[in-house]
Amino acid sequence: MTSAALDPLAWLILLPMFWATLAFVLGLGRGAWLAIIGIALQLGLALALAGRLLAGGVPVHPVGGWGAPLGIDLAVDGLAATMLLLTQAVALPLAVYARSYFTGDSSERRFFWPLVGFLLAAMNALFVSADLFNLYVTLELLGLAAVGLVAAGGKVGQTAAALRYLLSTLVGSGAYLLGVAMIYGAYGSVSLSTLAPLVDRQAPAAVHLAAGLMLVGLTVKTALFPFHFWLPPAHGGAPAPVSALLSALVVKASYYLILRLWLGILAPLLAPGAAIAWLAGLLGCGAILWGSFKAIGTPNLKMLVAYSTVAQIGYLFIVFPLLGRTSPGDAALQGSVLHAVAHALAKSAMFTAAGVLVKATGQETIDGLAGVATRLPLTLFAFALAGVTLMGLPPSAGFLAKWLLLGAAIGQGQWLLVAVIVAGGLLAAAYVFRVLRHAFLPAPVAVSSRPVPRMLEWVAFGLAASSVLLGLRGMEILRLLAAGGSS
Amino acid sequence: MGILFDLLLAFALLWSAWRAIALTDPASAVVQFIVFGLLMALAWARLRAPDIALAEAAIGAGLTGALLLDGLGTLRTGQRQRDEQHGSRP
Amino acid sequence: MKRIAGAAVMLSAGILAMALVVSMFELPPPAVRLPQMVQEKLPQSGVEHPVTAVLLNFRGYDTLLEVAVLLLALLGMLAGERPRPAAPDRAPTDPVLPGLTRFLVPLMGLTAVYLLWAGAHRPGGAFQAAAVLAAAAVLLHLTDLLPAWTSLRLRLRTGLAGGLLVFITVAAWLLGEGRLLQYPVAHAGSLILFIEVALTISLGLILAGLFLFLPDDDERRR
Amino acid sequence: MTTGMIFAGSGAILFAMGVAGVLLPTHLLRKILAFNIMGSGAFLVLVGLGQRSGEPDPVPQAMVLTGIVVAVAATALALALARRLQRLTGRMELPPEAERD
Repeated sequence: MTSAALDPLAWLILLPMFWATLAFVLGLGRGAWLAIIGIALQLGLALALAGRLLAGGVPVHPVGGWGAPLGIDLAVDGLAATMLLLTQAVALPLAVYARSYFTGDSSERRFFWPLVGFLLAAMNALFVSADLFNLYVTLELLGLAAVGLVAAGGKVGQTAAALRYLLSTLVGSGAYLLGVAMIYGAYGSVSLSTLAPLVDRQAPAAVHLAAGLMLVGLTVKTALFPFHFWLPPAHGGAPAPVSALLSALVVKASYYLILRLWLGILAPLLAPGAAIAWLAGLLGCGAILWGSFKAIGTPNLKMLVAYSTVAQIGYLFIVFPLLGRTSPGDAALQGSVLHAVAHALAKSAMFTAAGVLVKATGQETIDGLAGVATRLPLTLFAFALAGVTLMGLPPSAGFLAKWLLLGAAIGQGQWLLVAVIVAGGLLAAAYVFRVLRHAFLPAPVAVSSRPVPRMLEWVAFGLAASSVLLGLRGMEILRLLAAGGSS
Repeated sequence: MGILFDLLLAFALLWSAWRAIALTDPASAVVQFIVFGLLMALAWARLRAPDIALAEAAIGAGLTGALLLDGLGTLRTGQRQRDEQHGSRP
Repeated sequence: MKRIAGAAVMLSAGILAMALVVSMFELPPPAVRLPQMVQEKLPQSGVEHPVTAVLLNFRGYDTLLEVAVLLLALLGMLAGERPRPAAPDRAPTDPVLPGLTRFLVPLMGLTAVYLLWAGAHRPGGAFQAAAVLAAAAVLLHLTDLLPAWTSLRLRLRTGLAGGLLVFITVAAWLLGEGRLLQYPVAHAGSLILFIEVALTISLGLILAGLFLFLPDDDERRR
Repeated sequence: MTTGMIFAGSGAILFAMGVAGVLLPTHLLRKILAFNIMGSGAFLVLVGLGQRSGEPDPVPQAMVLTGIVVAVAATALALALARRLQRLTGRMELPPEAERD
């Protein structure tokens, strides 16, 4: 039992909670180094867990030693391990970035570190939880942490965005909770492992309703079009490190849960090509077109990046009509998870780069970018590299993801989806080039540029470069994804 | 007998909730909501859940109600301030 | 347009309610019977009251996260709030209320202690006790005996976070012995009580803080 | 018809009313109220449906206790934000969707 003391599964949750609480006790604005060391350790834990999984282990941790259904189980499969690894790997550079980004006694900084710690704890807890009600608590923890980060600016726009975000996320988790309540009523348990053999195609209507409520609630939290209305002001209005965390990771958490339920306990309820799968797919198409359209039109740099997130979330949902048979090797599933990974890296790179540009020019508009190409070439290069991933050009991870998705769509003869996937790439090119074009315009004469810490530029570049280079290591991610079963 | 009481209580719950949501005046809505909270505590007692009844009375109706009333106070002062500003304009 | 949207929302809500109610009445009895399992394992849980056993032992992990949620709400509230100068001490306005409060507050303190102790055997526990403590603090504040909190001193921060820190530390320590939050049967009762005491203080402070940290628009109110 | 089923049914109706209440009115205080009613509805379903045979079930009861605390936390945060908005804009309403373009 001594090995349990070091079980990475439990520590991935305890550690961020611990340093978050400690950072709060240390004082306002303190705890940056604590956080960076903590996240670095978490990255090590996530790697250890992935290693254990690849070695053939099936890590399960019965909390309290009771075991399901009386107790709560934590469990990890390939999908969870991939998300855990992604979360820590993106959070670490963002923490380094944030340390240099917040200067002085800005109000955003005062509770930044505790809020980030709880945010990461919530996500890690969500990825490994195998209990529907416990998942509800993690969802609320995640939602409140994210709202707190958005609200921290204290200005009118941020407060309104935070409130809109809060109300949407609460309605979403409320619907999820009602679904959980109906499931408990139907089967007498909320444990995923206990429920899995009980749910079958002849399930009573209440279970179908519960499934619908849970999926709709999570879709609201993932900001799928047309529930995306809360996302752009919240992500676009927050400080750059917060925007990056929210866009890269937080929306993926509720998406992960949709995928987990869809492939797991709800799978028997969903016939291949079910109407609800097509609804999700069509909304995904809508998201790609609408989000890109808005991104091409907005005058504000960070709003452009936020609308791009609305569009990219669409790709995550295109997968549902293609998920016919849920084998771990399913190309559509691989494509969507790889897209989630690629987007997380690219979007955090874009927001961090945008943060540098806004800080340097003192302007939030795209028109204000003129002359940036000569003054901040590294940052602009980072933005362009991240754009390469979003467009899906080789050799980026985005390319590999789109390739897999396209392959699945063509293989099943879904030409509408093929068309939208291709169009989405072209539209992404349109909004990325819009930024680049303005950046290459000659600078106005009386322009004052503020110095920006080099660290900020390097983090943005590092994230962007890894989003492109990851394409070369895509197979390893897919191997991890397939480890330990798919659901 | 018990069932009849339950049905009456359920009806009262729905009615107070409806009023709390439908009343346009925030102050009366908040009062209705506190009534709703107390009825909820009763419902929990009927469901043989005394722990929740205690928590609902203390946290649900009590604390939330007090927070809402406090929010109402802010609302009032805000409105008064706005009225005064409008009034003082020549 | 707004009217149509409103009608659509009402209609969908009505349909949802109908569908939910109808489907509920068609449910067969559940396949899993957790109450029996709770009864079976109750002697090993360290407490005699089943709800407390579920809350702090069988599903104690939920409670750990929930304490974090509460602290987080306070953080979210404080983040973005501009620091404000300390409010000047006000003279009590009403002579009756403070007198009553002075009498009530110790009584509420006793009630909290009772609720905390009772939780092991019968309804009650840390959350209810904390709520009573918080109510006492709010009462003190409303009667001007306790000023609003203007600054987050180290002592206050420790008090607010202490419950969670104790909970996490116990969880981590127990991990060394077996599983996350796996109480050894012999010490389960005392460990749970220890956590509950720490939680009562911190949760009381946090719940009170949801009030006492509110930006002071009192001067405008009077 | 058991006590559990009566309140589970009421809970479902309360939930639907609450959702409509969050989506429809513009005043934030009323939205927050409606959210609480929505949550109470879900809690009633959780316990009522779980206890439809008449036996008390401590597991959903404990879950609801957790849920109530979470709901209070969310309410407090929402109210604090609503008050901040009131202080900054003078009204306790969300400004019309400010898509800044």
